[in-house]
Amino acid sequence: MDFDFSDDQKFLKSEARKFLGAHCPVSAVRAVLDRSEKAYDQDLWKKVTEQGWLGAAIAEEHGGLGLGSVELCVIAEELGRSLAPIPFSSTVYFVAEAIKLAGSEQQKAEWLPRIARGETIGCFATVERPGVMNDAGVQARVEGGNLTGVKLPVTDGDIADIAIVLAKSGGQSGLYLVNLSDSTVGRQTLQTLDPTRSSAKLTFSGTPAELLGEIGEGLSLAEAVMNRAAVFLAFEQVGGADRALEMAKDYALNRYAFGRPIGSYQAIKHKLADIYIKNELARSNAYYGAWALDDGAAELPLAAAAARVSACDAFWFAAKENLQTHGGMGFTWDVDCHLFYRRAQQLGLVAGGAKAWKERLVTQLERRNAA
Amino acid sequence: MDFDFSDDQKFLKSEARKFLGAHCPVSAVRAVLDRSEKAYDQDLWKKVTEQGWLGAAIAEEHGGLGLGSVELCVIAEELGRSLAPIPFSSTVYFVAEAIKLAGSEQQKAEWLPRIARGETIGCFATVERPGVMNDAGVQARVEGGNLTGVKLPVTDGDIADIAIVLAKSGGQSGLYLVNLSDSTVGRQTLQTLDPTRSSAKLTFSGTPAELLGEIGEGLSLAEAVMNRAAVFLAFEQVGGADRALEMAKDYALNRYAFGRPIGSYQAIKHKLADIYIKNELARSNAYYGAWALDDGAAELPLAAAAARVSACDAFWFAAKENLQTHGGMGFTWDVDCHLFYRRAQQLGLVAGGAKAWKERLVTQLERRNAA
Amino acid sequence: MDFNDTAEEAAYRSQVRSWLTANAPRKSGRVDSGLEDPASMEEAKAWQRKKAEAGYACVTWPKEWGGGGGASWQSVIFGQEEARHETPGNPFQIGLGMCVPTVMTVGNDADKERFVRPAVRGDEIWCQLFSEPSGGSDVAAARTRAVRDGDDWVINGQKVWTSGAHYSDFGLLLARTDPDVPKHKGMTMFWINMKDAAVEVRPIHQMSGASNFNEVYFTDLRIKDSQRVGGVGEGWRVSLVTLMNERLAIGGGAGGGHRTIFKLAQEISTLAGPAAKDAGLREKIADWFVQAEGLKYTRYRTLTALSRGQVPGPESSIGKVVSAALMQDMANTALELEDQFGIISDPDLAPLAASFQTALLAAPGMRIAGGTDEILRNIIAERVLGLPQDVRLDKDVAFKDIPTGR
Amino acid sequence: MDFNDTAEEAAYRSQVRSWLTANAPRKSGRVDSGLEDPASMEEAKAWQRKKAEAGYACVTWPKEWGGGGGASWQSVIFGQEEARHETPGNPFQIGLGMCVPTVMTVGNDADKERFVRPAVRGDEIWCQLFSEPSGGSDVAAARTRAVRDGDDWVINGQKVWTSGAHYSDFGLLLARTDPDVPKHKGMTMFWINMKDAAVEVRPIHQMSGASNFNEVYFTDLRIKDSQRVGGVGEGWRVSLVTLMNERLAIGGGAGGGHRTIFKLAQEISTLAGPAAKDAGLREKIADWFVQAEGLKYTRYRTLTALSRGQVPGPESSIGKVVSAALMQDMANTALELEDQFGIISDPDLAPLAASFQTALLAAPGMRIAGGTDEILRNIIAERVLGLPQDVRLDKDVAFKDIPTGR
Repeated sequence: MDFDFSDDQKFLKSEARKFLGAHCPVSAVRAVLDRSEKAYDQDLWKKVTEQGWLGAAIAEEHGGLGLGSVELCVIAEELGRSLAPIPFSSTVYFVAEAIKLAGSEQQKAEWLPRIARGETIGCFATVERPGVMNDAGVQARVEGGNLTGVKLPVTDGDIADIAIVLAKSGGQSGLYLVNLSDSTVGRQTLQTLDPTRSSAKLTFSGTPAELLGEIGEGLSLAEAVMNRAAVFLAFEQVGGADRALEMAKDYALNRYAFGRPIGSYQAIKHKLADIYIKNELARSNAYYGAWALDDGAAELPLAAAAARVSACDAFWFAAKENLQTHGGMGFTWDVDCHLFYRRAQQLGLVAGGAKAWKERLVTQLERRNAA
Repeated sequence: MDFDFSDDQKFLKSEARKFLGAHCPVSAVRAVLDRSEKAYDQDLWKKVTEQGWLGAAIAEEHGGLGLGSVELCVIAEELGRSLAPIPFSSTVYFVAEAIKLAGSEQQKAEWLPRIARGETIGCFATVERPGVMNDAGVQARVEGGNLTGVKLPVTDGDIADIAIVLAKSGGQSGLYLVNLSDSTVGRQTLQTLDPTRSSAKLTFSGTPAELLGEIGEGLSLAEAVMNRAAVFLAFEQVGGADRALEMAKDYALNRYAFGRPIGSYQAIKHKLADIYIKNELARSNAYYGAWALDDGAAELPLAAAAARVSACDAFWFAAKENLQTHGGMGFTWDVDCHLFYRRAQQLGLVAGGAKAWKERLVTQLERRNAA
Repeated sequence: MDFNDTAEEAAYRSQVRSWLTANAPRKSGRVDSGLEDPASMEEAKAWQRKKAEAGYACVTWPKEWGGGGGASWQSVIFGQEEARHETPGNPFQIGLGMCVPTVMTVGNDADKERFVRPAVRGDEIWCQLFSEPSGGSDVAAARTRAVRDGDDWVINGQKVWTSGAHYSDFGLLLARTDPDVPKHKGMTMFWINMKDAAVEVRPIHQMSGASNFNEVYFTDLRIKDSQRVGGVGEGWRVSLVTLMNERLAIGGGAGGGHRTIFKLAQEISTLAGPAAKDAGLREKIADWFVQAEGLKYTRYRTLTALSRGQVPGPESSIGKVVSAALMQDMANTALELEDQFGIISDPDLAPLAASFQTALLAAPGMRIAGGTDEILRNIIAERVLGLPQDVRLDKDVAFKDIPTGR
Repeated sequence: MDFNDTAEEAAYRSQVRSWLTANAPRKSGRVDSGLEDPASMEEAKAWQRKKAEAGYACVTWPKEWGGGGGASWQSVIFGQEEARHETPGNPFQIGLGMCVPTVMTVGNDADKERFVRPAVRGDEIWCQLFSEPSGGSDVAAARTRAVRDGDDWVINGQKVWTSGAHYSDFGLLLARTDPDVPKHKGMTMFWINMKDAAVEVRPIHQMSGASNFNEVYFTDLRIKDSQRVGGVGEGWRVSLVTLMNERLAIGGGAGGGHRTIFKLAQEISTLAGPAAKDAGLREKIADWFVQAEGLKYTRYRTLTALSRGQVPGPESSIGKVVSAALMQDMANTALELEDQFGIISDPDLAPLAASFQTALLAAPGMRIAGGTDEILRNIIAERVLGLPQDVRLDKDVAFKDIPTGR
């Protein structure tokens, strides 16, 4: 048994941290936050591409590095720490994973190399209205190979080249690959809680759409993709939560009140201990998810749900209590706490909220208990 | 507007506190705890009878003092503080209230004076199995005026003279008044979490039973009785929670660790502040319940549910965190913390658990919002 | 225990109602949410003047100072009735609730004569200049220096978290006059003219996008010694008078949130069915309801005490602790229900005009401004429960020698 | 990241499995739950002896002292495999986990020779005598006095919360030898014979009904100076050796609770329907599950570190904080589900043999024994996160002058 990263993975992690420390300082995140015309950090995207990270978990035959899912998790954790303002999750965790999972050989050969080379940004478009993704919520229709409907919110929908869209044809759900450069596609950038990750409303009016996987499997494929994305996102969340804890700790050590550092007061010490506890539990659950994903284990749906529930809880708690630890400065625009507070919500909602994942988790548990 | 006790009520409260301080010290509660043959404190019961408290809210024509519900709430709070080990709640909040609510003039005239005089101990027997009280859970049957079935747990069932029993006749539920001295009644004392309040399993084998109220109204009457009892119990819970907070505070002021009173550490200070907050919220909700009860207001079901939910939360939290504040001593038999911990469960379950009351509360809210 | 009025109360209430019906304007905007908004400020001032002329502005204050000369219970009733109308924003709260009462208690006769009446009439607005960047929760850590120069004082330094500084005419300023004595002993209180050129007000940009607070900088601000409020070195004691008055300002509550989330739940599905039938959400709604109702009835108890002429104690600190956490929790839960859609904060697209997204961004400030959760729990523990202060390393040393970590 | 064994690990595991299948007894009772139970104690000792003879008792300890002379990973594997069998209670944990390692690290050669082997073989049981009534969480507040008398020490005082004192042969005792120096400097460590007539053991009656702990009284207990473990005045430093070893004892978890409450939920109705379908309960189950699983995988990470020969740090303190609160919360929720019936604690009547009622009464002890929630959070904050200690008033004064409130 070996429940830790390997030496190679640890090396990758430390290199990734160095790289992002150099190329993704908080000022880069703020640049995207403060400039509404800047949807993402194109320089960073280019550099990340050069690192080969986009293709870390794509096979060599498709132009990737051919590493495992665990290596992608390692990268995800560091991207989460640095709040990287790039369309990595949409493109890699959702779209590349969907194509790897359900794409034909031809679709893989067409799209995975482009993704690995950083030429194609992807987005994943499933929902149309408030509430969980479910059959009744899918109004988008494909007829004669053409898609009509509206999807929102679509993370990175305003900058993506392709979308994977959940739609129905003949009453059956399917995932569809759509080229967004088509003139029938309308895009409207959305105002969201986390402007460092862009989001859009996409309108399709008879847009050519190509089936990914089988018709009738759209919802279950979307869920399978979300299970995979949930594990990677959990690492981003753990990375963000760890960084929030470090911020809180640094502030608590250096801020004095009543003649002593606030970090010497139990109210702050125990708050930070509680953040640490949640972060460690989330990390351990994420590790298990990484193993299940990499191993192709049957436990993936349960492990992914556990990783996500734990990570959503940890990052939200760390982000809000880091802010609280900073007192008045914490809720100003100029101090970075709110970047983590916003990102905690973005990551906590992008693959669906924790409440729905708890229900998925318990459903899996019931199946396991019954087996 | 006047949202406080009147001067007369405050005088009653301070007299009640003095009386119970003299006649119900913790040693009296421990005597019932430690001696399994002692189901309640008979001396205290006699003295409480002499105070007239059993008939506080019973009309003068029925031998009571003819005071209002608010006065009974005042007494309840003090009984809760002192953990009085007597069948007061069963006899007064449940049985006397049930008879006042649904009894015929004859039934009132027969039983209320006996209750007021302390001659008759009552108990309220509704459930037979784990889970909420509902129609499917009522297996007890009345045929030809005779009751057959089993009820457990019945608080004070081992010492009561009469029971009000929820049973069915011809498929319809009703409340029945049963004289427990009948030879067809079997009683078995139960082992419970709070031995300072006795509880029994009652077995009826063709026991004569007299209808209270209308047939078909059994469940709704039982709920109406529980609404009334919930308000009185909330005051007992607030009284207990306040006493638990005082214990914690006294200990925190006098116990030293690392050279200073533990009450100077924020972990303890903030814990106690949180207890205080919950207690004050519970008190305010209980006050509103008392007003609704006394005023006969239509809001009673909502106000009672709010009072109960808030009081259950407060007493449980105060009891467990008082114990925690005491450290190692807290979980020994000889220190009194566990008496409050036990009573918090007893009061929290005797009229049904908080979970069910939350559902009742929200159902009432929906009705109000719809109106 | 009675929600009904006595005959005397009913008579007063009816008189107030008629007056309000005849005189209350419709609110057209909120002064305290924006930076500069002359129109709504004028509206607010006009309403205050009208109330002052009718004796409803400061109901319990003496008539000779522009108040209503009434009883506490009348003030409570007027407050209840006014809350039933849409009235303009209230930029006078800090002045009339904290600063001017301090002048009335501690100030000299000339100051009382000069300031009370215009403040009651709404002609002049005050702000409170206590908090500083290095101090945070520790008001007594003020470093803004006031140095004596003949009959003047020269002031340099910075205040922060000052509500309404940009529209205030006067400010109550706590400054350090002697750094060589322990911190609580070397401060003095002054009033200053906020329009002086040596005073610079800069809005603080909050994470929510709003700017409810300011930084205020003083560069060689020269004031007269007659602007001193209380004795030299008495600043801390004077500030306690101000802060004690703060308690009396009974804020509104977080009630009604359960109604909003119910509305949301009726439009939304969970994996198991309609959200309004979801037992998990229903339990939370019950929990929030008993907290909000508990606060509401706790305020009624405080109002009862006030109307009996009693002074409410620090127990009213529980309001903000409970309601701020409740607001944050409810907003987060609502966003979880909205699921992926929850990230959208555009009021034209998000359910209920994005009210939960707005609440999520405002909640952190609620948990901090006006005393953090942690400070308020200290206050409850120490002043209500009588637990000892934490160990203080800053009490018996000269202010300049207190560790600051810099 | 791999749950599978390497070839070497697999070989060792298979060898262990065969041995266990051939040798592991069926557990017939639990020694540590009762007071005196000679039969199950004999069974425990027999099992320990058998393991010692096969090199499985203290897998990583040198063979010359009765250990297995193996690697950390072998110890981990043996532990995992042993846990799959029903083995007797383990009264040796404190001795082999804490006391004897202290003797091995700090003690003299004669003591090592005398004590290690019999302890490994289960012939002699040890207890740890650190905590005192006035000390609680503060081990360095020990008041039990050891006074030098020629070549002897005479001991008077009282210890408390001593697990297994009633069946122990020897105890590791922390005593105050100099009350005139600061608290951490005036203590000395000794080993004592628990069967000495001057030692009186009294069981502590817990609220749960059990007596897992004892009070231990010393009345003129006379011991030799050769029973000193470490130098005079070195007691605190020696105790840190003992307590550091405590961390290595990796406890079991609170896993599986969700299964039990699921079972309960299948038998019970809420007002809205079957409890197993109640979204509120399901959310709680998910929360508990991720906590229990998180702890389980955190232990795996610790085991991985151990099996790589690393020493796990204070981060393992999170286990008890999480699982004790989880146990209390789950028990309370289960009782709420049982509703009125929940008060019944008779295992013959209450659902699932009253396991939730039992847990409710045991949980408070879990949150306190072995370090309260509060102390463990201090440890995490200080030793893991590096936050400063709280202000200490007891460090630089003579022990006898430290405030105690008496």
